[in-house]
Amino acid sequence: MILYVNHIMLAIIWAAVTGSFSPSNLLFGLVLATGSLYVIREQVGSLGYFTRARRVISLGLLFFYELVLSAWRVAVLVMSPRMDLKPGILAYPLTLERDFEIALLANLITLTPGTLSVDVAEDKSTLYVHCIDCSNPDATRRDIAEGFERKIIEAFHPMSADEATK
Amino acid sequence: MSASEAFLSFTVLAALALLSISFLVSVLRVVIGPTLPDRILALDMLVAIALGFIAVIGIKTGFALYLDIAIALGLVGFLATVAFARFVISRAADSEMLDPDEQNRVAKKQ
Amino acid sequence: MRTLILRTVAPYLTSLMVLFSIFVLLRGHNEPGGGFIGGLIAASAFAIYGIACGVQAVRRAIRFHPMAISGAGLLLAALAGVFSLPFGVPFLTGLWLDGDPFGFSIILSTPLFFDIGVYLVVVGSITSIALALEERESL
Amino acid sequence: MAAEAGKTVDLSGAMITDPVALADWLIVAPVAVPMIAGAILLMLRKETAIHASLAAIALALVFASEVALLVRVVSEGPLVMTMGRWLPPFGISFSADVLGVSFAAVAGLIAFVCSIYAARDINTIGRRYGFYPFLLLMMAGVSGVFLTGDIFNLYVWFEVLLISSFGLLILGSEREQLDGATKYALLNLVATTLFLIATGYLYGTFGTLNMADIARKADDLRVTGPLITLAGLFLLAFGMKAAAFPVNFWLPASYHTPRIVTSALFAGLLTKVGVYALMRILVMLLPAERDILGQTIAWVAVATMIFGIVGALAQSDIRRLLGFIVVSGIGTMMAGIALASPLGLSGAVLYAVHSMFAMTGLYLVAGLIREQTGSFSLHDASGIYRDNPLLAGAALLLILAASGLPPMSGLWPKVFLVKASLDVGAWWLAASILVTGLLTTIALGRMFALVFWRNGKAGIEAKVPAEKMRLGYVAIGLIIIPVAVLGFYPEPAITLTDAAASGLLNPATYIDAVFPGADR
Amino acid sequence: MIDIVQNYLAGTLIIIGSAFTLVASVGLVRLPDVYSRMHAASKAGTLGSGVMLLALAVVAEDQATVTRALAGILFFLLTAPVSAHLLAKAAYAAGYQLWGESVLDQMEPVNPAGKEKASDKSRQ
Amino acid sequence: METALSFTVAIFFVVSIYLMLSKHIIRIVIGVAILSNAVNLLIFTAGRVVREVPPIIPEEAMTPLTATANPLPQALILTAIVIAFSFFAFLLVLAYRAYQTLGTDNTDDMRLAEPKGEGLPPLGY
Amino acid sequence: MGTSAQNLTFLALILPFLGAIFAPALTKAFKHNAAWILALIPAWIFIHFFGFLPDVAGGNAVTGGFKWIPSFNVNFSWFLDGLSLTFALLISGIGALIVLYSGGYLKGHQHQGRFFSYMLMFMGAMQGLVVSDSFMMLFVFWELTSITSFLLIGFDHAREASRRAAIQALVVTGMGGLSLLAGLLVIWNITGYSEMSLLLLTGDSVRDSPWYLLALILVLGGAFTKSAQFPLHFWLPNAMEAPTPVSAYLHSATMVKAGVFLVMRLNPVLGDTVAWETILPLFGGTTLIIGTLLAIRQTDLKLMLAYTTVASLGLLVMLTGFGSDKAVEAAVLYLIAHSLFKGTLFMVAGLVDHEAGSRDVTKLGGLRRAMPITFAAALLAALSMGGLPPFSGFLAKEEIYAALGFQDGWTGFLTLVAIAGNALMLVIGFVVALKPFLGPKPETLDKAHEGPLLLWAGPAVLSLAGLALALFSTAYHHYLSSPMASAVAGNEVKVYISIVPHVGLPLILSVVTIALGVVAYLFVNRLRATMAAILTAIGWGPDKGFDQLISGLVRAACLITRIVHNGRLEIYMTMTFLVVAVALFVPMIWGGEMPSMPAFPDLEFYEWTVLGIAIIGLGAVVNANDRLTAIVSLGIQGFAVALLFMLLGAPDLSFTQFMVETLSVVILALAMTRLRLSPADHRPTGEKLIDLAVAGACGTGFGLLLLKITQLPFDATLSDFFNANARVIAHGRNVVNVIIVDFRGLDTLGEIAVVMVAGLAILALIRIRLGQTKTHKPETERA
Ligand code: NA
Ligand code: NA
Repeated sequence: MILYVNHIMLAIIWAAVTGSFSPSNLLFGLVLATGSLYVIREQVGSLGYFTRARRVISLGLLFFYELVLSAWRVAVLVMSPRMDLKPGILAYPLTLERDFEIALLANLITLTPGTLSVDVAEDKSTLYVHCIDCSNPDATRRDIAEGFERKIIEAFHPMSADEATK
Repeated sequence: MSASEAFLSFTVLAALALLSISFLVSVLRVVIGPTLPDRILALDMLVAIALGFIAVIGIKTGFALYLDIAIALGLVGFLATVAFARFVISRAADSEMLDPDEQNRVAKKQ
Repeated sequence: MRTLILRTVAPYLTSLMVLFSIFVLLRGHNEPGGGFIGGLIAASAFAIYGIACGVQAVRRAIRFHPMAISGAGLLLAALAGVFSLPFGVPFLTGLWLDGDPFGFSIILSTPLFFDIGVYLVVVGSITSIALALEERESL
Repeated sequence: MAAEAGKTVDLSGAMITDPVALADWLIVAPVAVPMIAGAILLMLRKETAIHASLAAIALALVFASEVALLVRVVSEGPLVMTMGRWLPPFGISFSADVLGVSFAAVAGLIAFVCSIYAARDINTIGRRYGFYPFLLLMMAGVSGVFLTGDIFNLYVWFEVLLISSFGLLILGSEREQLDGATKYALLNLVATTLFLIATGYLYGTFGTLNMADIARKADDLRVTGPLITLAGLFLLAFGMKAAAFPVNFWLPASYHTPRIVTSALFAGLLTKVGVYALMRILVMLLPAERDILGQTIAWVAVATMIFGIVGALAQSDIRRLLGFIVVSGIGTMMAGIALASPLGLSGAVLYAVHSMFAMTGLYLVAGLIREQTGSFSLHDASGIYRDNPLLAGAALLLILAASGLPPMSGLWPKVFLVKASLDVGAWWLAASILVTGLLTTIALGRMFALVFWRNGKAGIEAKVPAEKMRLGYVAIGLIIIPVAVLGFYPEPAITLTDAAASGLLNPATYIDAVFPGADR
Repeated sequence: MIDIVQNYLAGTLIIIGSAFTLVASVGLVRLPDVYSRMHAASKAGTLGSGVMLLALAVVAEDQATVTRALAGILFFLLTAPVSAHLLAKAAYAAGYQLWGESVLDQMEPVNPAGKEKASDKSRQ
Repeated sequence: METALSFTVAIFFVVSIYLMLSKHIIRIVIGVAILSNAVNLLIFTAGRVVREVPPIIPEEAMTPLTATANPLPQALILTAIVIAFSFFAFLLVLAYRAYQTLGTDNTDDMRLAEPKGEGLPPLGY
Repeated sequence: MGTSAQNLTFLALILPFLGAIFAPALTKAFKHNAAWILALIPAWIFIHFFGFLPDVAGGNAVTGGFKWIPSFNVNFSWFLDGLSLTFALLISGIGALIVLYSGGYLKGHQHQGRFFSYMLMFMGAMQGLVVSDSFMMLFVFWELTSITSFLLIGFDHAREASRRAAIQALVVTGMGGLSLLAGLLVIWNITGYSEMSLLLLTGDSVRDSPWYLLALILVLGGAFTKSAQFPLHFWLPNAMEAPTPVSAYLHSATMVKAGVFLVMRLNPVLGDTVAWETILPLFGGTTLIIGTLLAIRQTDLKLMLAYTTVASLGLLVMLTGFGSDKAVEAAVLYLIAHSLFKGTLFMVAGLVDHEAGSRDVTKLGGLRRAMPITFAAALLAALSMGGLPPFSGFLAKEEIYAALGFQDGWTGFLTLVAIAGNALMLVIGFVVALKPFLGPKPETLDKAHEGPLLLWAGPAVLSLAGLALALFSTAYHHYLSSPMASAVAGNEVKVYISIVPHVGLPLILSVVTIALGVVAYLFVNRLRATMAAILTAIGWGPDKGFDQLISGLVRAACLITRIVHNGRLEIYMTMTFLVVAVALFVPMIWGGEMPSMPAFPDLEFYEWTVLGIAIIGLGAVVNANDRLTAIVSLGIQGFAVALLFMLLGAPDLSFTQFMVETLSVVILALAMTRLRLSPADHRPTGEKLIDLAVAGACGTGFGLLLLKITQLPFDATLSDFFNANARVIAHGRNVVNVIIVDFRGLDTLGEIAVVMVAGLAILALIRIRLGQTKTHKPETERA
């Protein structure tokens, strides 16, 4: 099931890249996707389902918004005559457990304002984040927890039966 | 030439100018360092600028084919950074492997 | 390299890059690209995979020894040249089978197989180099 | 499958319309066969047991096709195949003339012999890490060099053989091998890069890469184009490949470091490729420029001969001694290029052929010396005349050949070159050739006395199984046959080298073969 | 009509993109340590090039180019944070210090890779 | 354009040769990498320069509609780049192995094949 | 000459070589008695040639042969006139006896078969040498005699003295051979003839040529080395290291006469000039005197004989160069006589050594009873050597004195030289022939007795032949000496001398010689002591000089080679690029191929930027203090080049360049990780400046040449063709790619072969570790 989804996705990407959604090209993309998935067959764990599409899109929108915002903030910061910086590294306790989710969170954090994932602890319990403004670490932690982390849980966490039917 | 085309060609030139400055500024960071990750980061930045440069040239010449180059550059630029990071980390495992001036830099806060 | 983030992202990136490399390979006859560049992209993909998930993972993933792939590539390219032998034309003469099987213009032809040979050689050799170096690193 | 899209298009302006006979594929076989065989061996890299025989079969095929090609070329004149069916100069032409095919055939035989010798000498690890693929690809490169009629393609084949030689050179990874390989690799890389640079300039000047095309355009461009400088660059690049003084450092630095069969192969194939290219480019394509550079080439020849043989006298290691003798032989060949008379060129080609056999043979002998005595050193190796007279006899014959003494192969080319020098009053060139011959006699005579005649530590038993020695003898015997034939009855060979020389000096037939019916 | 919109949009986008790129470069020079500089590069830089690729997609005349440009942006967004992370992790593991005026460093006590450096590093 | 490129090519050559003349094996290898670029630019320039028009035939035409950049030197350079890259990789690994085995990056100290202070060959017979 | 005779002569020329092949097997089967079979070969040859005597005596030359290397105008052809036929008979006749003698002398020797083989090969070579008509054939056989004598002298290879003597002979005669080759080629160039028979008809054209002196010196270089003329005589006494049959054959009768043969052969061509008649007597006379004086000093029988051989050769050269028919007659008579008596005496010396175990005259004596036949043969030979009647030596000496006379100061001087030489040779002859046999017999020699037939047959026959020739002088002169003298003189010469003494000056001189000789014989021990003292005082001779030359050569070679090939890559590189700079600038300036002054380039600002970045990147690479900065900077210039390609309409190149640069950087980073490299440039500033100058010169040169070429008009035929046909015929819109996979697909095939091999080579380099393969310890480290 999961591989099947991956197949489809890759085939669609193939069609997008080649710019032709003709059946034969999609079929060919499927063949190619088989090949490229075969290559990573060990690493592919379970990925979400189509039912999560809405949440994924929501996550995506949040992300683009944050990206633009962060770029703007950095721009302002850099261009200001006297940069007022209070950088530092804070430890963020993770509630996420799966690698995929942790990686996604870390990347999203990196792409957003003033934060940069430096490392994940060996035991996956902590994410170390470099903040360009570390004057209030707790606030930063809270922003992450209520922003990306929550959205990720919504989008990708194993759903209970009732959630799935929502 | 229509006004929109004139606008576009003006913005292309302006963008090329901005990118040229960006290039030089980033190259400056590569040259002055001072640390190894600084240089790697600057190289990474250069890749990003080159990507934009390619896009602008693509718009200027009207050849969309430059897009593929940009994509590939993005991908391999990533590879370069991965390799450099790999390099830095494995050198860290054996600090004696550091070049002497790098050792100074690592230890300068003592 | 022990990093969860890279290890998680790398397989997806790798498969995307392999896909992209094939795209570049097949399009080379009409747009920038071709076997060599495609091969380099694929090799880069395997290099990333190797750095992130270890050399053994790559070796298992591609099954054959990379140099064997490279040899197969050279063989394919050379045979694409020899293919013209029964047709009374010189070595490496391009022969085409017209058609549009995949909705975009790939034409089965000896130059295509030749280019695939190039691709395989480059993938095999460069991957072999990268893996050998990486393997040595992680000793 | 043969449904060709071009059917509606008129091909005659772009493509060759005459069908290609199967027999014409002989011209591709020397490149395609070893390449395919090399690729297959690489795919079967774990099946090391079959490597030796498969490689030997492939090389025998190569040699056979080269001999067949030679027969055809001698009877029918230069044979041309332009790849991809495109009209020359648009496609890459292989143009086989007597010069190229003769060289290729000799190279083929040498590679075959070395593959036989290697069957006993290269172990499983050497095979798995590609000895035979290297050998085969090197042969493909060498054949390509000798057959191609396109100058950029020539560069490509140079690189193929160069990288294969790198592989052979480092196989084993001994300490001094790495040092030798570093110098070899860097200096040779400089040489091929110079070749590439010169080719780039040449293209910028001529707008073409086909040699026949260049030959027929050279007259017009001589006025405006910087052809002398170009000729100088080619001279330098190929001189370096050929190991001419003062750019020959790479050879003595490396030839003694790899497996002996590799040294033998190198001695037979590598430098001669440079000599061939000098002939092809300077004599055939840029004759007027070669005339201007003639005096320079002659002095380079003299210096190469003398410094080469002086180097040989200074060595304790047999392999290094032989390496310097290879160098001095290059000087002798350069003398022929400097003279560029029919006799001089014929002598140079003959010398090249002789040197390919004789030096390969001597390196193989050196390998057996080591197996018999445990050493390559003139200080230590000894007692072979007593313990192994057969080997001593073989060595003596090869020593005679290398010294230019009768009745072996070295005599006639030397006589040709001395006579050709005297014909133009270049007595100093003649004297250098003769003095070099004498010094070679001294160097190799001393070696014979020390290593073969002298009895060292009494009764060193040959530790090598007789069966293993037998394969070595077979290889050396296969080398000695042509060496002796070239000495006793050189007439057929001289007919060939005369034809080769005249082909170089009168490229009209070559050009006509590439551009049939074209007006020069 | 479409052309005109395309041209104005693309022109604007490339100006925005190149401006962001310039800002990122300036940040690269002005910010005090490698970790801070990464913020500039991985955010403004990524956005800048992404926007310029988007501009290329805007002027493109065929759908294939558009989809490919978007795919390119996706690739870029996927890789940029990973490279920033790797570089930061590597720099930290190799012992390159935070800027002297940094206010916090909660990482080292629990990070095994940096352990050997911890002893000789003054902490904020 | 050709003039500027000739000038640039000259600088590339100067730098690469200067690096190759050093005794430091890594500098030499880097010099080799630059040399390849120098040569590629040289070939490119020798084939004369046309700006910004790639030799790609538009979808709707059978031959190029305008004057394009000269495709042949590009093809030659592509071949040359690939070859140069292969050699570069080999040299680099060779340098690496040489360093590992011989314990030095100074080519002056890499003298095993032709060692310093070699004795005379036997002077007797 | 009929076909069958032609075939038989050819057989005669190659039969010794065929015999050489079968000799080892025959010896294995029949032991030393194989000599009887093998001796049939030279015997048959002797008979074959003997049959030509009447014809040749009638003034005809026997010629024949066939084409060998027609492209080079070289034939395998022979020319038998009086000179070559006499030599051929001596070689085959004495050869047969020597083969028998060898059978006895090396009886039971482990490698007797090999010895026979070498002997026969030598015989064949010598035979070929004297009958050759074509220059090249002569030269080939000439060198073959050197090579076979090398093997024979070194036969006792375990001893260093043998090896040294063999090398010495090879080097000296080899040098001569090359000189001869050059001389013959010069003559060939002068006359256009490469055959003796034709050359002999055109002596004047050679003598009148400006190249005459060069040709003369080169030919004499060959002759004098082979015939051991002072100061190149030293190899011959050393060659006595060889077994005695070799000495008897090569170093008295045959090989050493090859030089004399050559001089005689070319006398009609090169002779009759001032140079000829000065150089030959000068060297010959000196050699005669020095040879005899050195002979006196020896106590070893063989060495004494060897030095007298040197002296005799000097005498022969002197006579040949004298320039009169009489002198030629004398030379011919002496040559034949010498071959017979010297061959005998060497064999005697060998016999004595073989039976008595010593060759030291001071330890020998009283063997006349034990070895009567040997003694008789020795006596006959000694008398002939002493020039006493009725022996052939007498005829020779009479003719010598008749030829020289006291016509003027020069001839008088030469006569005195001849008298002194002959007297001393008489002494030696007597010492060798009488001393071992007369007087009391030391106890150590009790076991000595006469050798077997195989051993004494040779000396007996030869010594008797010396007598017979003198007794039947008419036939001798008719068949041998007159034809030979005619051939040497180049005109009809008749020899009349018989054992009936001339009354007159020659007789008086003979008597003086004998008297002097007898007196000297009585004081031989004192003479020997005096010579020894003188030689010790001098302390140096060409023999020592040879060693010094060889070791000096080796030392000088080492010195030069250690400087030129010093093992330093940096020097190699600097040298190479220096040559590059020269190769660029010299033709460019000298050939007038400089570019004209270019206009200022017209570039857009962003093009400038890209070029600027490239150059900054380059600067950063050079300036980099640590390798990572260098690697990153390398990446910058690579990216700049890629951007440049993109701006110049080369997307494929740009694409590839980006990929390759990145991968280069990646591989660099991967490979460099574990290396601990010193960051600094190892060069001191001075060296940096030199390197910068070299690099600057090369770079400027490349740039200027490029500029020059871009200023020429460009021929775009190829690219036009590719553009026109890429899509129409080859179905590709990307012209560059179509070129790569179709138009020039072969390049790409080669290119991927490079990639594949590089991959494999790198794998081998990384994987194979020291000691994993069958290792061999580096030889080079021993010193
Ligand atoms: Na392509
Ligand atoms: Na230097």
